[in-house]
Amino acid sequence: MADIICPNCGKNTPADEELCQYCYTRLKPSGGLPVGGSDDLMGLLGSQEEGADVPDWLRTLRPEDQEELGPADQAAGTESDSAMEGQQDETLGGQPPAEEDWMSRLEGEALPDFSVSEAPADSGEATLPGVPPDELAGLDWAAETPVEAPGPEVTPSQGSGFEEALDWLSSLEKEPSADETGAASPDFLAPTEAEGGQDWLSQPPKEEPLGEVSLSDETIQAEPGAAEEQISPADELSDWLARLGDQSVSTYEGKEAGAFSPMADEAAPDFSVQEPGQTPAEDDWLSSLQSGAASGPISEETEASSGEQADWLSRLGSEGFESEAPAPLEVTPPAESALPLDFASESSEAGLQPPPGETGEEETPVSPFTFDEQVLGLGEESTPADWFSEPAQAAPSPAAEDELPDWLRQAGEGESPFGARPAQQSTAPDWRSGRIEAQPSSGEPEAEPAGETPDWLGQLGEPAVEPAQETPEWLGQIGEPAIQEEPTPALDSTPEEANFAALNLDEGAVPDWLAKLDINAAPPGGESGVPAFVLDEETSPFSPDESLEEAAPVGEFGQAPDWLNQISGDQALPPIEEQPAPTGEAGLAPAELPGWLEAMRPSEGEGSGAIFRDTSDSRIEAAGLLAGVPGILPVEQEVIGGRKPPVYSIKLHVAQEQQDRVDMLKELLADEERPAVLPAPATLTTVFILRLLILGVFILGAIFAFWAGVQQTPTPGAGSIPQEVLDLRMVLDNLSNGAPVLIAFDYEPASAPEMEAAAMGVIDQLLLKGSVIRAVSTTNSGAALAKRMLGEALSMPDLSQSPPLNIAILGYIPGGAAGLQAFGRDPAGLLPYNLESTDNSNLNAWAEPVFNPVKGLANFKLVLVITDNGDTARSWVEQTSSQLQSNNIPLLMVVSAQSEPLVRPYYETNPRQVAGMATGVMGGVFMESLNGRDGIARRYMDAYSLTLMVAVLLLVIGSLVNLVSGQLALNKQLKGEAKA
Amino acid sequence: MSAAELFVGLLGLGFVLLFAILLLVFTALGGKQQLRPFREIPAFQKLRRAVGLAVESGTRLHVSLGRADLTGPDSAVGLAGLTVLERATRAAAISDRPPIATSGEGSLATLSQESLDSMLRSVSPDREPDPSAGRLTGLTPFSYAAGVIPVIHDEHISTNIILGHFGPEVALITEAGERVGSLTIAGTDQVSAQAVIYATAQEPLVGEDVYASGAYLGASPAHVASLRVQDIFRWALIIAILLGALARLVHLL
Amino acid sequence: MNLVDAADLIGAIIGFLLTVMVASYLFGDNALFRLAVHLFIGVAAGYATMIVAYNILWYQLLVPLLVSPLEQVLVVGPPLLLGLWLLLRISKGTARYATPVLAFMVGVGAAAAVGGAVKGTLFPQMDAAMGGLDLDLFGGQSGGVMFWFFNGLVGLVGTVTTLVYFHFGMRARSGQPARPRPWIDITGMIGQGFIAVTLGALFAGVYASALAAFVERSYFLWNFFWSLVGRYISIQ
Amino acid sequence: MKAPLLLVNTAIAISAGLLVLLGYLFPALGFLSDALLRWAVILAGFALLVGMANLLSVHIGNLRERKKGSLYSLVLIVAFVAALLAAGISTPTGGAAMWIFQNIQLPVEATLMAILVVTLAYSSMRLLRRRSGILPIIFVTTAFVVLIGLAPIYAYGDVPFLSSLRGWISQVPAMAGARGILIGVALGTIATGLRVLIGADRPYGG
Repeated sequence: MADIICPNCGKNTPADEELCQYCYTRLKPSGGLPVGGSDDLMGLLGSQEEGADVPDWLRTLRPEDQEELGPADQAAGTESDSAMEGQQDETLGGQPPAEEDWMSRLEGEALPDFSVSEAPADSGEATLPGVPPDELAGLDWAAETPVEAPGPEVTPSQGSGFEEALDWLSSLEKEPSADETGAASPDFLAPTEAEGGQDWLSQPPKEEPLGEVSLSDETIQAEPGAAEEQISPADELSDWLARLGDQSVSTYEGKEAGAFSPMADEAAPDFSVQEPGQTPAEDDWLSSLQSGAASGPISEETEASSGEQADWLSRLGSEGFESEAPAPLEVTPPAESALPLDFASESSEAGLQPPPGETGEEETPVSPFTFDEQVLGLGEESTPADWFSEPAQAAPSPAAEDELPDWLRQAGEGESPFGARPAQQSTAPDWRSGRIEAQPSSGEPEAEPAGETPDWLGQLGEPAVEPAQETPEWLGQIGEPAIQEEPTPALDSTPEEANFAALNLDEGAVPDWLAKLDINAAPPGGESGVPAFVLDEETSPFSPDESLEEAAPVGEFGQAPDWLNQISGDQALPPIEEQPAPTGEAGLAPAELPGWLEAMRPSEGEGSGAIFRDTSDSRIEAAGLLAGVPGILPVEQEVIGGRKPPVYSIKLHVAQEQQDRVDMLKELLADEERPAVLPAPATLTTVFILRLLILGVFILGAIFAFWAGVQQTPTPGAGSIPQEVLDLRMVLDNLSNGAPVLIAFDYEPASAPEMEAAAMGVIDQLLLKGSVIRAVSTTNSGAALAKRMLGEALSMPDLSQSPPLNIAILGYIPGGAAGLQAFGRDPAGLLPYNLESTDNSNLNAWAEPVFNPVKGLANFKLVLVITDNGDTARSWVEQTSSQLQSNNIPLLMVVSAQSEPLVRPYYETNPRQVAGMATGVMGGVFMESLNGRDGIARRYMDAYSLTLMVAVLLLVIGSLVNLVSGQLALNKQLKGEAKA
Repeated sequence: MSAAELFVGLLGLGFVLLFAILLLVFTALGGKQQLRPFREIPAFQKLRRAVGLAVESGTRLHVSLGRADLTGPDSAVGLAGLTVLERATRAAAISDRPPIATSGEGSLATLSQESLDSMLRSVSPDREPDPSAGRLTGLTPFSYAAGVIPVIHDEHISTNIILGHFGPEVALITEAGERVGSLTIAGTDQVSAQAVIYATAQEPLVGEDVYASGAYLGASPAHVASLRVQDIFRWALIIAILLGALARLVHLL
Repeated sequence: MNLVDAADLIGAIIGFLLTVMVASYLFGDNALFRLAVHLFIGVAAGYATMIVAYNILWYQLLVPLLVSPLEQVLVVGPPLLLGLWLLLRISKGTARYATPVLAFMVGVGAAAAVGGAVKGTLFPQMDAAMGGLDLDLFGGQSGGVMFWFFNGLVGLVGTVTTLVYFHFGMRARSGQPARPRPWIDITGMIGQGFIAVTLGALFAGVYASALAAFVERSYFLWNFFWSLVGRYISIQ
Repeated sequence: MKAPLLLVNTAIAISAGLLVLLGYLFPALGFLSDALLRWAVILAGFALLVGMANLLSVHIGNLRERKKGSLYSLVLIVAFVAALLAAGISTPTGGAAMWIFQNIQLPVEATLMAILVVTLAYSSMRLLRRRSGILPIIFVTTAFVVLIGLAPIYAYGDVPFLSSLRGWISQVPAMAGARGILIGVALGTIATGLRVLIGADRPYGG
């Protein structure tokens, strides 16, 4: 006979003791319900089975189950499958017939599931790589047994005065068989019948899929403690499923795969029981799930988001079909079969992130467990601090106590069902306890106000004012049938009310995370649960409380008896020594903490969980549901202080000054919209007129000069000819006839008028001397400009009739100064050809006997640069002067007026780098006068000199006007500033 | 090679080597050099302000790089213009209208595209290179200037930075800038064009100031160092000129 | 009227129209100006491209390879390959791979700039500045030797003060705003005066060049007008 | 990829630059730089083609996207092709090329230069309003003196004093200032060039 573990001090106490020998915590509720043997239960079940309110499909369930066994057995074969079979054998071994009767149904029901779930071959491997399935099963039970052991002892000692609980209990007990579940429905889920009594019945299948996963994964988490908590998620599964179906929090699934197992496990048999009749009822339970997903009982919301549920379910269905689902298990089994695949792979990766493909809707039903798992099993197993830190904060107590989860403490009170909960929880193999959980969870969708909190929790909110009366809905129903009416307002209550209820509840019994779920629950809508989940991920330590609240009624009354004892009797005895494991440090502080899990750990005091904790109060609740639970605060305080968001007055008090500023701002904004006055046009007009005037004056001057005719201005006398022009002329005079001359036409077409006027006299002289001309240019247009100027020069008198001269246009010297230097080194190599060539005879520009390509620039007797650019002139000087001077070759320049000051220094140097130069139009006039031949320069000179005078007058007048007006404006400005 | 050529060559080599060594030394001392103040050049002060204003107002900066031939002696001023383009692009890259560069020479246009692309990529790597951001508007001086005029009129230009090798045609660009009411900051290496810029641009850069753009816009310690070295050599040259003139005078007296 | 005369007449008409269209820019940016300018840009670019094709691609690369491939392949091959490599800049995707060629061009250009500045500008200009007072260089210019000496002195002062003006450094005293040394400031102001004179003289030169172009264009328009009148009268 | 490429580019720029610089300073070492200079000259021509491709791509893009002023882009492209064909068929100095040059390019460029007469006159007149101080006055006065001395007075003839004054200004003070500016520009040029030759400036990217 196993001892009872004191939930408060965690020590063993003989089962017959009512108080803990060490801490005197009440272990048994006085007048506990004798849930002694399975006979009683079976009797109850039997009596219930005759209930008239059993749905027809439930009546037909049993034979179907029997039939299902066949195919299920055939389907067995995979590891997980055989593991389950082994488990069944062990479970059923030595069961009394009556018990075997319904238990066999459970097992039988499980088979089809596994026949489906075997589809993923890796599920077994994932469970525990390299371990035979039988061992796996053995391991499962070994892990659970220690806590299962006390089960039988506890069950007789159920809460006092629970005659009414009988039918509730019976409903729980009946639940294993679907028809009994049906019988139970009117009992404490009466309120939900408004939405169809069968809806919740159809929920167990919802949990079914997870059952597939459970077995394999449960083997991984060989910690009963985990199994206990996993019960709680199962409770809320139905509504979380829906929410997480929308919000695929894939990141957690990998991490929590291992811990889902118990959850999933529990549902397996149940599903198969209801499957046949369930298949048509899919939509119903989905819609009921939806109501949970809609975070409120409001029917519109339920309808609103029901579509989504149907979607992911249909997808699941389709996938399920792919995975060899047996015929009888039509829609849902496939969904199940899809899940083990995911979980198996996840668990095999020890929580590695599953591939994206697994995070889709097909995993939606799993997602909630993902959440639960993170919160519970896994958190407990690998990161004890995670969920133990919370109780520790709530009640600074001895280490052993700290490590004790809340539910253990509360169970330790032995109050009503809770006294037995620890044993109960643990004794119940996850898949069974979860299976039974389906019942309260089935009520959730209708009763849960905020889509997170089960209705019975929501209703706890009201009585919560008095901790002693804090009783979950189902307890209230047990207590007095009148309370059964309570859910109704809860159903109709707005989410706010629901939250409030949850808040109250949270004070005493409801775990913080639950309250947070409520608080964070968005307004009714499909995703309302999302923030809540996010929140809870942060505060995983609280989830054990959740498991406590929800799993308690379920696991305890549902599963404790009979067949569990068989298990404990058969196999679980040896591991009894491991009993401390769930509560002891040994089991709670595993050193090997995966990195990904470490990352999940909420930092101390982090997350909103801290908000809902009050560490200031360390008193322990003396009575009631939470008896023995430390840190319980009066509801009102918490509600006002911690939960309810502060209410601000929406009435805005505006001071007169503020009002004035607002008015000013309004005026400014209004001004912004008014079109601004544009002063620009006036200015533009002035500019336009001024430009027009200037242009008109110049045009008139030029026209007048042209009209008056040339020679109006006397040609400058010889005495006024500048020295540089005289030097230039002297160099030309010294040039021998027919001498090779290099001419650079380095000006832009824009300067052609000036440069042609300036250089025509020089070119004329060169042509008259019959020079051998080679024309180059450092500008693209140079060749054309050379052609143009030489053509005009050749059209002058005395040249047009002369024999064709030796003129070659070599073209363009690219590369600026570098090109000039290269040309200076090897002109024949850089520009070897004549652009003017008509045939091969004159293609080579250096074929003349006067040229020796090797000599480079020394081939020429004169270099003339015609340029409008000071830099180009400088480049020519810099790049060629050394060669030219060393060969006594004169460099002449014809430059524009703008570049004269820049070229003059080269003329002024000693020795002169530039032998002579002519500048601009007047330079051309001087040359023409020296040549005695009028040309373009002389033609332009009159207009040029007249427009120059016009320009000077405009410059003087305009400058004076602007100077005076500028000064006046400046004075005005200064005066204005002085006044200011 | 004559003795005079060798002497001039050695003198030039020594000058260049000394300049380079000092440049390296002052560049190495970059941090300290940054602290020392420089003569105020209003054009650069306005330029810094204009870049920020252009980003805020969602208008463009236009950098006109001129028509310097990269392989010629005027390439230096082209490189100075590229430095300004780089600084302006870095500052205005976050704007939805990044700067636009126009040039009148093929190799310079190519470099301006490279500079723009690399700058914009450094700010937003996924940005596609935009060939029209660094465009060649013409191949002759006046066709280049004429091609810039529509850019100034059509591209929402708020500031024109005209920095490169220009001739008198620069007057067409500054005139266009004034017509659209944008700020025109101009500088070139051609003295005759500097005269035009002085008369037509709002903020002219005269002579050597053009080459100081990098230092004044905080391009790199090397730019600051080069100003220091220029100052050192400036005084060395002044002393050399005065002593040389005196020597020639005394020699004759 | 023969073909040449017709071509000349058409050319003259086009030149007249283009002159008027471009001149219209004085009254503001307009479509006629833009049309003429874009036509001009296209023509100039096309002509320049063909010049480059003739002088570089054809005469300096292809013709040598065609005439004497074996001798020229080593001379012309590398620049041809570099040139083709540079053409990668044309495509957005391959533009970055042409940067080595750009680096080569920039390096050569920088060297040309440094070498040209040292040997072509710095030394000659310094020599000219030093020679301002060299009485040996007096060649009997008008004004006599004193005036010549005065000019040399002015030139020397102008050159030096202009150089001083461009001094960038300033004196920084702790707690006081940085300011140039007073004597540098004053010298620099004198230099600014010389710079203003230089720029004024150069501006006048540019203006004279523009004026020459204006006169030429006016003369063209004047002749075109009277040639049309003459043709009209002759037709009558 | 980027860093090594930048390193290679810098090495190329520095080595090529140093060789050319040595050839500049010592004509006897010209053989070092001649080949590189010729390559650079040819590459400058290829760069012009690259720039041309950019010019065309911008305007073709305008046409494709039907941007404002795409008609002008069309005109530009047609003119480009016409000039290219004309100069290609009849050499750059052939009849067709010269006809286009003389009747389109030269008139437009000359007119653009001519309108500077008005633009510069307007700007110089406003200079004294836009800028305060003595320098603008010196600038305008110098321009006035030089202009009036550039040519004889219409219908009157040469005024020796004015031409002499203009000659003196442009030969003495203007040349002195120009010399100072040129030396300063040379210093700036050397600094800029050396920044490239020591690898401090890398405008070629990589």
